[in-house]
Amino acid sequence: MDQLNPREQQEFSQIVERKQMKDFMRLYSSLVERCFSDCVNDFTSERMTSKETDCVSKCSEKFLKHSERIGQRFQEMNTKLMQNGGKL
Amino acid sequence: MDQLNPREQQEFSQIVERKQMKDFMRLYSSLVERCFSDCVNDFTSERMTSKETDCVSKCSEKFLKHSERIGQRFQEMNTKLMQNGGKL
Amino acid sequence: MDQLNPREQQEFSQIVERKQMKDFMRLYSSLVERCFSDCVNDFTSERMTSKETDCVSKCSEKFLKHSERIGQRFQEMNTKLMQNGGKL
Amino acid sequence: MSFLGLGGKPSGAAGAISRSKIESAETEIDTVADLFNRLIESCHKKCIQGYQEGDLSKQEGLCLDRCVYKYFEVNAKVGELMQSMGQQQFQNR
Amino acid sequence: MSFLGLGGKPSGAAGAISRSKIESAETEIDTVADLFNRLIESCHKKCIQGYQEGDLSKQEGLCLDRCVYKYFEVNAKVGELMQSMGQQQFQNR
Amino acid sequence: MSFLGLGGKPSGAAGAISRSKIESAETEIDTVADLFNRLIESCHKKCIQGYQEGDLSKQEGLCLDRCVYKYFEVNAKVGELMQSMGQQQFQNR
Repeated sequence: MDQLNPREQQEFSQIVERKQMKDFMRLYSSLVERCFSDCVNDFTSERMTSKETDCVSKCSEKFLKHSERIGQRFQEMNTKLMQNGGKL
Repeated sequence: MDQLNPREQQEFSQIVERKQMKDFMRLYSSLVERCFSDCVNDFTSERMTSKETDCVSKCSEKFLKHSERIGQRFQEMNTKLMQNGGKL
Repeated sequence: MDQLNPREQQEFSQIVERKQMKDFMRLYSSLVERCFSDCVNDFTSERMTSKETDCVSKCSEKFLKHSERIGQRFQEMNTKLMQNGGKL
Repeated sequence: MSFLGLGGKPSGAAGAISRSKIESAETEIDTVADLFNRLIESCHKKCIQGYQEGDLSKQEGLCLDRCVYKYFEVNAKVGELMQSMGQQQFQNR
Repeated sequence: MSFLGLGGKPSGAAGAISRSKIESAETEIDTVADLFNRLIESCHKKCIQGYQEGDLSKQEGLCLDRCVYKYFEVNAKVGELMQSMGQQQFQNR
Repeated sequence: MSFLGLGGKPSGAAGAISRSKIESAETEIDTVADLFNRLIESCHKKCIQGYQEGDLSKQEGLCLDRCVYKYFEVNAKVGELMQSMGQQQFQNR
């Protein structure tokens, strides 16, 4: 990456910013899909039951903590890989 | 969206057109995948059985009606959201 | 495709090259996901068991042979389709 | 169309093309399309019973209507939660 | 390569680059790649039994051949159905 | 960041923009993002038990740590296998 010259780096950082935006939207929509799928099962009414609402809250909170924890380990593994020249 | 100036709108509408084309292809290929997965289970021959062919027809028809109905509700919800300033 | 003029063909072949690179990365990562999902089930330790390692090897080998075989049939079907003007 | 609060920034010179404005408009429609595609998948799993008929049964149709409504409710709920968690994280710094 | 009937429009001036022609060529190869990827997934589910061996068994191999053929049949069938439904919709307007 | 050995080619003139260098940098971060997203999905399936609590249980947390580690092991293993198969194929020509 450090092989990019300053103008290339500038353009690249704009691309990265857009990708991060997209990644965030993707995380958001996959969270919605997962928690809907795992928590909502009553289609006799269009109102959420209190059980469903509670499940969606916990599912979302847990999913974010899940992603965060994996993010931490992921960073560590990447750092380790770079220090060891690609070996675990 | 109305904040785009005319030249931007022109370019944007070309982008939208291409995306709609891609979305249509995606709908088509996901329909094929779904109806194949749900209807075809006999691999003792390469010929479709009449039961499989019938299932594929009904599956496709149903999937398109399914998408259409969801599209209608989706539009209504979006309109409602815009009128209520983002609230359901 | 032959309707592209030389300059368009040149640009298009660059696009195709990038897409092939992406497709290869996609194949690779979907292989990893599949073999992880089908083979790794023991999370009492961070070390792979010998059974898991063996399963991953066979899973990978089989997946590549699987893709290759489908690729051959796919080519044949496409050729047939083109000769018959889009009919099977 | 400002479905997710992703509006363009105020316009620059009348005839110039702002790449970033077009791109944020693109992100917006991609987000809506993604939501729609996930709705199709999710509500198919929840509501479609089989393929005895090519028409939607009355029950399937009602289920789909409620499914879309509930999906939007979950979407809104998750949005609120993420905002409040984001604020909490910010306060803890 | 005109797999789905998406051909380019007749060429313009010899050396000029037509963005839209390149893009429709792109859409075409994306569609073929998407079909291929879905075939890989679908036929894996239908035919691959397990990983006792790294080689495909004879039965798995035969199943894959038929799976590809049947997938193309479904693809063609769905194409016909969508065309006839599209025409019906057009006539009902 | 040279996670998968996809480095850029040596830089050209100081101020010129090399499209292909930027694109290979893009491919690189896309690959990392794809790996991350698949990790999220795969480890959720393997480790998350339910939503009685919004917090990760101690057991779920440990499972996730090991899941990430093992996923990287499988990633490395598959990389080796593909390389050796690629070489074999090359020698058989």
